[in-house]
Formats: sequence, C-alpha cells, structure tokens
Amino acid sequence: MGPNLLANYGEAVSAILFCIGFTNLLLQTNLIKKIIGLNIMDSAIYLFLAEKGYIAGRVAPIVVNGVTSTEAYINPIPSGLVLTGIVVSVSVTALMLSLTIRLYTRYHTLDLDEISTQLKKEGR
Amino acid sequence: MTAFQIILMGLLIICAVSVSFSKNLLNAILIYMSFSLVMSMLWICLESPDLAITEAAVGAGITSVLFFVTLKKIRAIESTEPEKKEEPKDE
Amino acid sequence: MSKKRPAAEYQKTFAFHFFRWLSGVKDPYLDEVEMHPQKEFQMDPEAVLRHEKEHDAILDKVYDPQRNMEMKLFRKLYHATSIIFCLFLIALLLVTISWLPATGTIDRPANNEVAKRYIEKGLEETGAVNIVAGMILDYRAFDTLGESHVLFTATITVLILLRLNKTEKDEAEISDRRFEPKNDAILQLVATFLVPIIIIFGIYIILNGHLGPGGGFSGGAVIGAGLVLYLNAFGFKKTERFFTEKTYKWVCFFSLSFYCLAKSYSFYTGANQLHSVIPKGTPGAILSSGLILPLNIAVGLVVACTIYAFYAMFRKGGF
Amino acid sequence: MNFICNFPFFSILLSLFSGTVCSMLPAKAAKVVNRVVIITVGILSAILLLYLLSTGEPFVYWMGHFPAPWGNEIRAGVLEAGMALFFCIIMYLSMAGGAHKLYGEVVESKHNLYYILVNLLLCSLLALVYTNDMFTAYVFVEINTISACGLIMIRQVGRTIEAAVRYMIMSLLGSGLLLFGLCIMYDLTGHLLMSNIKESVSLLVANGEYQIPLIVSVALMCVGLCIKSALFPFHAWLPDAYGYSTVSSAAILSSLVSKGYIFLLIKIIYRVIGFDIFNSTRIIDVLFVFGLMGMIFGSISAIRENDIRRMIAFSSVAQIGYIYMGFGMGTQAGMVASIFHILSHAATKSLLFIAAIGLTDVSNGSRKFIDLTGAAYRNKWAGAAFMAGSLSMVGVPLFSGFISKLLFSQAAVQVEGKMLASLIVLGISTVLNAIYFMKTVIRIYTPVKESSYSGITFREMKGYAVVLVCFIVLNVILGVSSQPVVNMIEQGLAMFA
Repeated sequence: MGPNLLANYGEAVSAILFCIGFTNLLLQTNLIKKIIGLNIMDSAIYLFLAEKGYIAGRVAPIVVNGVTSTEAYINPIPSGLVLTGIVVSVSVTALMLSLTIRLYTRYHTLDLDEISTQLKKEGR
Repeated sequence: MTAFQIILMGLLIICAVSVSFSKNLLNAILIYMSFSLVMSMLWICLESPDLAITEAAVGAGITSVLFFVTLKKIRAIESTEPEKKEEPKDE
Repeated sequence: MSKKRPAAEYQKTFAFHFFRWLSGVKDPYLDEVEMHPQKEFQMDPEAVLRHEKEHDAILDKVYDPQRNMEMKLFRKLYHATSIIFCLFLIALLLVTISWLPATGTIDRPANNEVAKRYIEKGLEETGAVNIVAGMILDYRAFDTLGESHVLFTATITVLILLRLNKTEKDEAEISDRRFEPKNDAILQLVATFLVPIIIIFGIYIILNGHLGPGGGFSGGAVIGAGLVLYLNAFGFKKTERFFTEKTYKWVCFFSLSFYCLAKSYSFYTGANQLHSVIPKGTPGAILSSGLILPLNIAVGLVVACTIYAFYAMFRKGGF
Repeated sequence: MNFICNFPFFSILLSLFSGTVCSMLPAKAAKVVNRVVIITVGILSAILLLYLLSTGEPFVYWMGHFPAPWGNEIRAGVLEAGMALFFCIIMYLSMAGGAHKLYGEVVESKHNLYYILVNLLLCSLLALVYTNDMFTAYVFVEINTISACGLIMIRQVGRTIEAAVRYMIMSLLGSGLLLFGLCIMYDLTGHLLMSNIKESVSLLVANGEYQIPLIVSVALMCVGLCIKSALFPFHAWLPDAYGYSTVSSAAILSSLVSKGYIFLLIKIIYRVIGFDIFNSTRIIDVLFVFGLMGMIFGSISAIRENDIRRMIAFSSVAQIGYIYMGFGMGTQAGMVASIFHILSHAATKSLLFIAAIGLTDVSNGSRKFIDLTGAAYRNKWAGAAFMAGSLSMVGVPLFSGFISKLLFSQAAVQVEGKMLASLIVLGISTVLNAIYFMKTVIRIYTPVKESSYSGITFREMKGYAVVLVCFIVLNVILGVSSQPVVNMIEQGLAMFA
C-alpha cells in the first residue's frame, strides 16, 4: 500500500463504484440492470477525473473580476474531458436501451442467458 | 466540507449496491436516478458546476426518462401512471 | 476498334474456351484427357434425417437447464471467476490509487503548463469567461467535434433499431395509446406553466455557455426534457404541428454541417497559420468569444432534437 | 507547410461531413456519396504516402490555433498513410462485393442509414490511425464501437440483435478500462498528447517514480483494447456478430474494425509508452500466452463448426491470436510480422466472407456444409476465390498468408525463451487451419449428380466477380512483392519513435 490512500479517498470511492458497476455489467442477467451498471461504471470514472482536477481552496474555472492567475482556479482539463464523456455515455445508454426493446419484442424476456438458450434451441 | 463530501460518497456507494440487489426494476431505476443527483451534488463540492448541471440534466433527467420509457415499452410497468413527472427536477 | 473476327477463328481463341468453361457449356478436358471421374457425392436422405434427429435430441438435452450439469457448472464457474476478477480489480485499483499523487494538493503532475496556459491566457485567446467552455470548444475542439458525432451515430443506430414503417407504426400507435395519459388535467395545467420555464431556462444555459456554467449539451438536454414533458401532457397530435421527422432531419443537418464547416475553417486556418477572421469580441458580453456561442447554439439544437427523437422513437417508433 | 500536409485532416473531415450529408439523401445518392468518399480518401492517402516516402519525415498537424500540449494534433507518417490507404481499399471492395446482398437483407428504407454508418466508421478508423492525442482516440473508439454495432444489427434477425448486445457489453467493458487507464495516465503525466506523455513517462521511469500506477495504467489500456479487438478469452460475441450480419458488415468488421483497435494499441506501445519500456513489463508475456491460446482454441472451435460463416469467424479469433503473439515477442521483427499479418488477414478474411456469400447464394442461402456440396461448380468465381483465400490462410507460397507466417517464424527464431513455444504453436495452428479450410474446399469441389440448386452465370454477377478478382490480386501482390511492403512497415515504425 502506498502513502496516499487516505488522502485519495475520493478516488478510492470511485474505484469501488467502478468495480460495482463492472460486476453488475458482468453478472446481472437482467439487461436493464446491466445498463444501469454500465452507467454507474462510467460515472465512477468521471468522479475519478473530477477528483483529479480538484485543488483545495480554489474555485471553479470561471473567470471572476478579470482575475486570471493560476492560483485562483482549479484545473479545467478534467471537467472538459468529463463533459465529453457524459455525452458518450448517454449515447451508449440510448443505444443499449433500444437494443433491449428490440430484444424484448422478439423474445419476451430481459434475461440474456435465457435468450441465448432460446436462440441455440431454435436455430442451427 | 470534507465531512459533507464523505457523506455524499457513502450515499453513492449505498445507492450503487442497492441497485445491484433491488428486485424491482422500477426501484432500481429510481435509485439510479438518486445516484445521479448525489453525483451532481458531489460535483458542485468539487468545484465543477459545468459537470453538475450536465449530470443533473442528463443523468437524473434524460437517462432516467429513457429508462422509464423502456420499462413502459416492455410492459413492466403495469399501471398507466407515468413516472415522468420527475423531469422538471433538472432545473 | 478491331474488326469482327470470323466465328471459326474466334472459336479457337483462349477466351472463347475460357468463357465456355465458365458458363458450364463444355468442359475442355472432357474426351480430350483421360481422367477418372471424381466420386460423386451421395446424399443418403435417411442418414441425414437420422443425424438431424440425433442433433435435435442432443440440443434438447444440452439446453435444458434443469438437466444439464455442465452448463450449470459453467455458469457457476463464470460467476466465480467474475467475482474473483472484480475483487482483484478492486484491490489493484486501490493499491494503484494509494500510490497516486494526493488529491487537492498543488504540486501534482497534472497541474502543469497546460492547465496554466488555459487559465492565464484562456480569456484572451478564446474570449470565453468560462474556461472549460473555451477549452472544449477552442483548444481541444476536435474531441468535441467527435463527441457530437457520437451522439449523431447513436441516433442513427436508434433509428435503425426502432423506426417502423407505415403499417407497423399504426399498430404501435394503438398500443401506445393505452399508456398515454388522456386529458390529464393536472399534468396539462402543470405543463402549461412549466414547459415555457424549462425551455427558457434551457435557452439561457445555452446562450450563457461561454459566460458561466452550462453550454450546448446541458442546455439542449434541458430543452429536450421540456419538449418531452410537453409531449407527455398534450400527446403526439399537438407536437406534430411543429415537430416532425422532417424538422428533426433539417435541424440536425444544418447544425452539424455548420459545426463541421466552422471547425474545418478554424482547423485549416490554425494549421496553416493563417489569420482567422472571426472576431473575439469583449469578454463577458453575450456576443463574444468567437465561434463558441454559435457552436453552443448548434450543439444545443442537435441535442434537444436528438433527445426528443429518442423519446419519440422509444414510444412509438416514429415522430 | 506543404499543401499535401492537409490531406489527413481533409480525409477525416470529408468522411465525417459525408455522414451528415448522407442523412439527407435517398439511398441511391447516399451509396454514390459513400463510394466517392472512400475513393477520394484512398487517393488522398495514396498521394500522402508517396509524399511521405519521398520526404522521409513524419509531420504533425495542428487541429486548431494552438501548438502541442495545448491543442489537439494529428500526425502522419508512412505507416499511418499506408494503413489509411489499405483500409480504404478493403472497405471499398467489401462494400462493392456485398452490395447485392444488402437489398435482400436490409429494409429498403434503412439503406441510407447503412451508408451513414459506413462513412462514420471510415472517419473513426482514419482518426484512430492519424490521431496524436489519447482522448481523441477514446472519443473515436466510441464512434467506432457504436457504428460497428449498427453495422451488425442493421440486418434485423434475432441472432444479430443478440450478438449486437453481447458486442456492446464487451466493448463497453473495454472502453471503461481504456478510459480508466487513460485517466491514471493523465494524472501521472499531466498530458493527453502522445508525444508529451512519452517524454513524461520516460522521465518517470528514469527517476523510478510512480512505478505501480504506471504499469497498472498501461495494463488497463492494453486489456481494454484486447477486449475490444476480441482476443481469445473475450471472443464470445464474435461468431454470431460476424456470422449473421450482412456480408459487407462481416467483412468490414473482421478486417477493419478490430484492426483499428490493434493499430491504436501499436500506437500506444510505440508513441505513448515507448517500445523498450513496454517490453520491460510483464504485460507482453500475458499477451503472448493469450495469443498462443487464441491460435489453438480459435482453430479448434472452427473445426467443430457446421456453418461456413461461423467457421470463418472463428478463424478470425485464431488470426488475432497470431497478431498478439507477434506483440508478445517483444522484438521489432515480431512487430513487423504482426503489422504485416494485419494487412494480410484483412485482405484474406474479407475475401473469404465475400466468397462464402457467393457459395451460400447458390445453395438456397443455406450455410451448412452438407448443402454447400458442389457449390464451387455452380458459382465458379466464388469457388476459385474461396480456394485462393483458403490457400492464403493456410500459408501456401504465392499468397500473403505465407509471408506473414514466414515473418512470424523468422521473428520467433530471434527470441530466446519464446522460440520453441511460438514455433510449435505456429505449426499446430497451421495444421489445424489446413484441416478446416481444406475440408471446406474439398466439400465445395465435390460434384453432385442432380443438383436441386440453380447455378449462376457470369453475366449475373459481373461486379461481384470483379471484386473477387481484385481481392485475389491484392492477396497475390502482398504475397509476391512482400519486400517493399515490409520495408515500408519498418520505415513507418522507425518514424513512430
């Protein structure tokens, strides 16, 4: 263990959340819960990034009263990356949900294992 | 402020775990919604208002609405009560 | 051009033989070369039938979850490995994090000259008061261009999956109607008040993107939410008066083309060190910061329409 | 700056913009636009390749008004331009070869959506090839994933949708890991541009700082990209996705999409971490072992398959194993062999998919081997092409597969400790390849007495035959004049450093 685990508690939480999401994505049989797991996983990464940009005692990177010294603001780069990332995760969620609807209308179940069993039974 | 952050993070973990174990899909989605709201509060604490506004509009608003429509579409919601009244939250 | 060759001469050429062989008229080796004919394939219909029957029986056995121990075992193994893998991943990440530089401190590698220039020169170079907006729409605009096309790609895939043709659509509409709140007075009254507020708030977020928190994406999402609420309160009949598939297509097309072309111009002038003619304006004014405001508006339009389109697609497979 | 230096930017923006334009066009026009864009991008890449070969210097191109650590950048060298050109050729041929199937398998009103996705896919591949920025790479990886998913499920039968779901789940796990690795890397170095990260990384390694996070971050990125490119234990989605999607999609997915991720991994190895630092970690051993396992298990699954399309798909798993084995050797020669195998596999696999569709078409659309008996007599072009592809896969001289196997064994001989394992597995895998491909070839060339299926004449499939001939010629060119290509790869790798 390194020296900074307690100082990095936010990152530790994000790692735990990431793994919860990951486990959900791997183990849940219900597709909707899988998708929620995916969203949790993505949010965890964004939390990690946002923690990385944070500097204690500084404010958000919006210029106030024309002060443009580095000492005043936090690092703006992670925020920008997270903004991009959120869009990606929304798009992916919409795609996955529409796939779910399609699958449900065809197989009338949300259980991926059951679907693959049905598939193997019916088709060679 | 640190204590507040720690409480929020604890809430995040509780939400994530309870999503995994909730039996009812509607509950899972509602919990996910609160997860997003907590996350956006946390981002305010981390001095990233841009992210907070986006997460509130997207995570708690749009994503949840899409989840609800999906649930409705697959007839998991039996009653005709629409859950979409939560939307104005993204203000 | 060459003159037409007599048929007799043509029949001697290689091309003639080749095409005759290709079209299956004549095998050039037949009767010319002595050869053992290849053994023909004999299909024994009974054997095939028997084989298929056995195959079916095996499949029934194999995919019957009650009886198949192997599959159960495989699932258990899969669960066990997944859990072990996740625990391992948690441990690995925690160890990694314990070695990372401490959060909240200043002397970290991430706080280097890159962030410094964004903060110190951002206002001057991009004209945006909100440094994050300046960063994603000017310094690192290529990422953002990609990002808006991720959304576009996702819309296309959703269209592929859920868009229905005419007859299917009518059926879907009937089944959808069962769930649509008809004449819900409370919802309609609330929506009458809320929808304009939400939409105005969204427009404010978009227009204010370069001055404060917000920007095209979040504002567009808020407007989209407003439209969805309107749709829920008043039904598809009302929204179709101002929002059809055509509207969606044109808005998306114009916004994305504008985005692409504007950014191409700025990339091209930047890379070739040409002077860009776009004025930066006074920082802090609403009409300032060069391309950022128009780009925010374009993104906001695309996002609002896309969200509405997602919702409508999910509901009944069309607008 | 020379005007030619704008070409990478033009090709990315052209394909991106054409996607937007196609959304307004009817299917016919969208098809024309798609073809024109692919050809234009191909020509631009060819000119760029010639220019770079003549100057011998790679260049970076600012995407915006700001230089290296502040703005985005793209970068072009010989390898990038060559890859872009090659991707365009394969994509054009795959689209042309599968065009006639598209009408049967995809609803008429969704054709233009298909062309939009292909344009966006091309754009994302080009961006992955040219990018010099890690975060841009992540964004375009996502575009690549989503549009590939669209290509899989555009033919809407149950199987493809299920395959698309599995594909998305695996890909998203991969993207998550990739993004996490990227974030750790950003925290350690403070940069997102590849060249700046490399400087900081070599500084960190020299000072011995942050060793554990550095290795974990590299490992996460590698695992993410391995999952996305269907390395052996993560290949569960692959057979259904390649086996049941429409044929152009299958050809594009197997030969381009997974190769795009692998090319990004090569870029990360060379331009982000540094080849020597990467080789000093244990990661290459893991890649080596999984590559070997993939070679064996992919072939075994292919032998057990009773469906020609799925058999070819499983063969892809084995071939991707070859590529990762080349990475795992940890030498320059192994890398060159892997890159050559990327080219050769792309050319061969798309040929096999396109040829297989010709064979199944004359067997009432059935893909089972029993119905394919004698199919090569009914469709002679497809039969010949399938045979050529099989010979190349097995590694018969004159075809490209032979050269890549030769390069792999040459590279293996130079590596101590891994020589025996890689040579033995190469031998076994070649035999297994021969078993299942030759089995198929013999099956399709066995005559049947009275055939219940109608044949197809040359007149009905002129375009299709031309595509097949082009593919065979491409294969033979790669196989016969391999030396210039290998030289070009070596030059390109030298430019990476």
